[in-house]
Amino acid sequence: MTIERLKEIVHKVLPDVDVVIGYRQGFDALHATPFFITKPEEVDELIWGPLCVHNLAAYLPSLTKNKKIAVIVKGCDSRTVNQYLQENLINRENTVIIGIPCSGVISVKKVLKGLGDQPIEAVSGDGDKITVTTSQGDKALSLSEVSPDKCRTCQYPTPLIYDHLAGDPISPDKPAESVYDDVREFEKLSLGERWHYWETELSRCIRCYACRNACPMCICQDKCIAESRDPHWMTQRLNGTEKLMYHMIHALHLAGRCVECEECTRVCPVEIPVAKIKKKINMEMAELFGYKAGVGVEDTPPMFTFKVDEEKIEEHEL
Amino acid sequence: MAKLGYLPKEKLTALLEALSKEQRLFVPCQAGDAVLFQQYDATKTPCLDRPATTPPKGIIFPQDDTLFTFTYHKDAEDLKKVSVELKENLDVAPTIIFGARPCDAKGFLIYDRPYTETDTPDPYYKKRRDMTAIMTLACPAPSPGCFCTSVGGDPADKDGSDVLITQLESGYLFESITEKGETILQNSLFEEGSSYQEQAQRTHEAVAELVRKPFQVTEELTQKVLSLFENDSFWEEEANKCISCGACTYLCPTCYCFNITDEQAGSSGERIRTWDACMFYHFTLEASGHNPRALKHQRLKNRVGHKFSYYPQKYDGAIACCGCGRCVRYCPVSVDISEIVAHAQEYTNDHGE
Amino acid sequence: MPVVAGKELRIVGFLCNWCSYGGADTAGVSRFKQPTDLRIIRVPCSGRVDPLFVVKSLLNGADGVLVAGCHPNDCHYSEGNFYARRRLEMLKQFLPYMGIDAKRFHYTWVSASEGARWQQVVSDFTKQVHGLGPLHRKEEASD
Amino acid sequence: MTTVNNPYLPELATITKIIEETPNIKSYQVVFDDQEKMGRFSFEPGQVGQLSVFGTGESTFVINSPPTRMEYLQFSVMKAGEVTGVLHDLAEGDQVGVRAPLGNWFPYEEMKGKKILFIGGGIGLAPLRTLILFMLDNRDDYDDITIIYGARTPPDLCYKDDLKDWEARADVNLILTVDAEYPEWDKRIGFVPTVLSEVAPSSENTVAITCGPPIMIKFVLQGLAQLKFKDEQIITTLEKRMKCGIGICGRCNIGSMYVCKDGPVFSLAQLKQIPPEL
Repeated sequence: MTIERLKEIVHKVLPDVDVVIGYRQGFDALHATPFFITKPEEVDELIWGPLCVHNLAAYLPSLTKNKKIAVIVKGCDSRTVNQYLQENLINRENTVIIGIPCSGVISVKKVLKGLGDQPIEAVSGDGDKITVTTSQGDKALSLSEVSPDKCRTCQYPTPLIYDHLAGDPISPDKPAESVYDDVREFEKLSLGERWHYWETELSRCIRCYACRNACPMCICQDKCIAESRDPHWMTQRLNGTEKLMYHMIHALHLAGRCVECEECTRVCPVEIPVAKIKKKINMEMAELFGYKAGVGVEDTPPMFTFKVDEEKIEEHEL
Repeated sequence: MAKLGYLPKEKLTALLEALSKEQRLFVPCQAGDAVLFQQYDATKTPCLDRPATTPPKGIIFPQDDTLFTFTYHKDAEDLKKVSVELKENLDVAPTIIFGARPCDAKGFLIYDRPYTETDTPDPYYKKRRDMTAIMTLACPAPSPGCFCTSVGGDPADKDGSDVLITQLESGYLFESITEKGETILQNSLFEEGSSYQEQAQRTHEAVAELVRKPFQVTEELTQKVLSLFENDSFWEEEANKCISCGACTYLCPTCYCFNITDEQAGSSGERIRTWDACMFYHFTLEASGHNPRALKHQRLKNRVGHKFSYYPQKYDGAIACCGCGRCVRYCPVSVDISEIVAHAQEYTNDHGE
Repeated sequence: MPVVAGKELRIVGFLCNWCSYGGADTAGVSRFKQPTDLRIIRVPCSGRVDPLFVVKSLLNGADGVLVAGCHPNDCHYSEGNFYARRRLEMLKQFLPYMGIDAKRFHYTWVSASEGARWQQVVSDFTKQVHGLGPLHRKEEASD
Repeated sequence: MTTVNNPYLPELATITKIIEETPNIKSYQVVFDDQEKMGRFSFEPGQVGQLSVFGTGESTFVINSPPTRMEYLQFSVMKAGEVTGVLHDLAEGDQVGVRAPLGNWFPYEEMKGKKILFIGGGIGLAPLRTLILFMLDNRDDYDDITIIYGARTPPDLCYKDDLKDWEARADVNLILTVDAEYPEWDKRIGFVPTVLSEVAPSSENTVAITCGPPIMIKFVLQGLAQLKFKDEQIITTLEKRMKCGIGICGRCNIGSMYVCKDGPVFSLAQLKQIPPEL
């Protein structure tokens, strides 16, 4: 059992670190929540399963400066750690990475949508199915039905970097060439349709900055130009222009850095597919520079470097 | 005497049509996978099954609002001489909010104390508030994370509403609570409703049973939260997973803090008021670089403290939380304010503070 | 400055100080005829051009944006334009995804001596943007 | 048409005089454009106002001219952020917006008949100035007046004309100090708290009013305690980031108290009642 193995590792690691970051049950049976473990007796509360959706690696930059942190990462989350190391944003000496091979998590939103947003009394998982109990009774949902988009094209079920691995490695079983199929599909729409799509989606934005603050790579959030008056990039207005501008800032600042954890989409309270914006740029990075963020520790993000002769960039004619 | 009206389900659209002709009508509508209060017209899809993702507070207290405009004029005689002209912006139209939940309506009561019941009432808020009627839908079921009964609310609470609507099997019972509400119920679409009152009452009681009750407001709560003010380790522990975004405050029906900024283009511009969030680092950042709430646990402490200690201290024990549960439900990392309050109570009980 | 109604569009040009601004100057000194839609912003290097400059221009009134810098290998700061090339190419491919025509944005290299080339670039780009017409931006979306 | 009593709408005013107090502090004398409103305007010593530069924003400053001299309102501005930076670029004759008076004031009625000890540092003399001038205009109401004022260097001392006046007056005891030796400086050298201990004024029947940088306040409060001042005898003013100025927007609160409305003037006894979040 992964959870037993995981608890064993945490017990072993805990004496040497200030905190172990894992998951525990949140306010209801459907919600897990990040769990900061400092005492051995707390380890029992640790949980692991398809409800453990958060990218816990995102806590590392602010903590590893002066504390020693152990963090539980899924395969997708592990790209965050690699990217931090590429950009020198964490202190590896102060970081213990507990990897968990993961066969997929759920989208809390999709589950709730399937259940008409009722409070969830119990959740039980069984292979590729979860059964959710509400005051109205039980409902079984297939995992594939309620999995977040990122799991559907997952290439890294096993963490790419770890100090301890809780469980046996899992091989990817999704075709690598279809990762960006949704982007290609979207690009079949006309320019006008795309503009209208984003205008509609982004019109719901309330500028709460959950997508920014949950983003592991948005590392300058306290100094974000979306709020700064000096420089004065944006107004505090809530109109379409400013909403689009904010999301363009977010996307462009992540060019070649987005590790595709899709936390931005997961946390958006008004259900904007925020990660879909970045995915296009990620596809470009793969096609233009053969680069995927957070895959190798020794890689250099493509916007941080150049080639004198770029193989894939051609002069544009007018 | 309250007026009771019954409306069969199939006549709901007709009612919304009728109401939207007389004034601006805001109804929770499906928008993508979210439910947002939108101005009603025939193209909208009303959604009453679940509480709106965002509260209706923006209808009375817009997320961005122009306080006044300013224009710089150059003197034709002396080009160096510039004068400025100000124009107040206070256009407000009569409005109905349809399908708010009781917690949403209560949010405005919490706004009212600092915004209208003071020696410097806020004219923008007050004018919109006066011109808005709130038709509240009693909750047909609780939502994930909500806890209204812990803070003195109820899924069928009438406080703050002009009309209370109860969803019944084949229709809705409308009950007027104020004069504004009575006027609305004069519409000829309504049938006599008194025979449905008992059925509505039973529904209310059944739903109230289902609401979780993570804590109980006591007289000492205010003092208990306050007594933890200097207990950094308590707040650090509560805040360690918080990511300091503004989702909780922007989705909160009672969070009323704001920012004022000037936005200018060319020779004219506007002074605007926008929602702001005490969870943001820059919120209290001073020009000198000093920040009295530089750390996220200090900010979370302020948010919880404001609702459960500072506000009640100022306003006769009233709690500035309506228990709608949005901050819990939509928090990216499931920070649960009700759990924090419960912890604060436990902690002070255990440590005798 | 007001746009000449029906005749002009708003095109913003970010020109590097060392090459393209010089190129535009050469074109001016040589009295080469150019369209008047372009508003030039001089930047120290094309590497200074944050792709967000382009985005902000397009979202706030520009119908087209032109970025010009030194030819590759000729950058005054050795490598600024190499970085610019990567960033601007990324942007060029990204804009249409958001519904903005990639033809509204062009980046190219013009040296200080290439007055004629500058004339060509400005004329062709202006023509291209005119072909698209004003950028349709629906303000105050659905609030 | 404007709503009567819209607390967010500034009064248009014109800068009639700019005084360069120190290398980075300027004082602005402003007069409302509406003369009738200027005639009706009144405030209490210690109250603040919001100065607007339209297009940039607002910032809070104490009205440091006294209510007994109403030809103009004076604000002193240290260049620090966005609004103060733009204010420093303005010239005499330029228009600004003023929202005033806001906040509470010094309890000058309760101070009648008492000895008054002012302790100020740097621009912290601004809120004290309004009260000092007010007291000098009502000189008979108060017993001895002592002013201890310091700055980093002599050029950093504010209100140099006032200082000259006060120095010349027999009914004011002015003690000036700077942090370190400076050419042609023949007065005291040393930090304000040190000078306070040297001067050692009696706490009997005395009210101490202090304002200055936080670190100075900290040691001044310790010094006053050693001189047996009780918390009720010590008054200070707080500064916070403010926006609305009427106790709503949530920026300047310390616990349930809003500095913009419930302050900025507090006795140390009051401050000890509120949570420490400065």
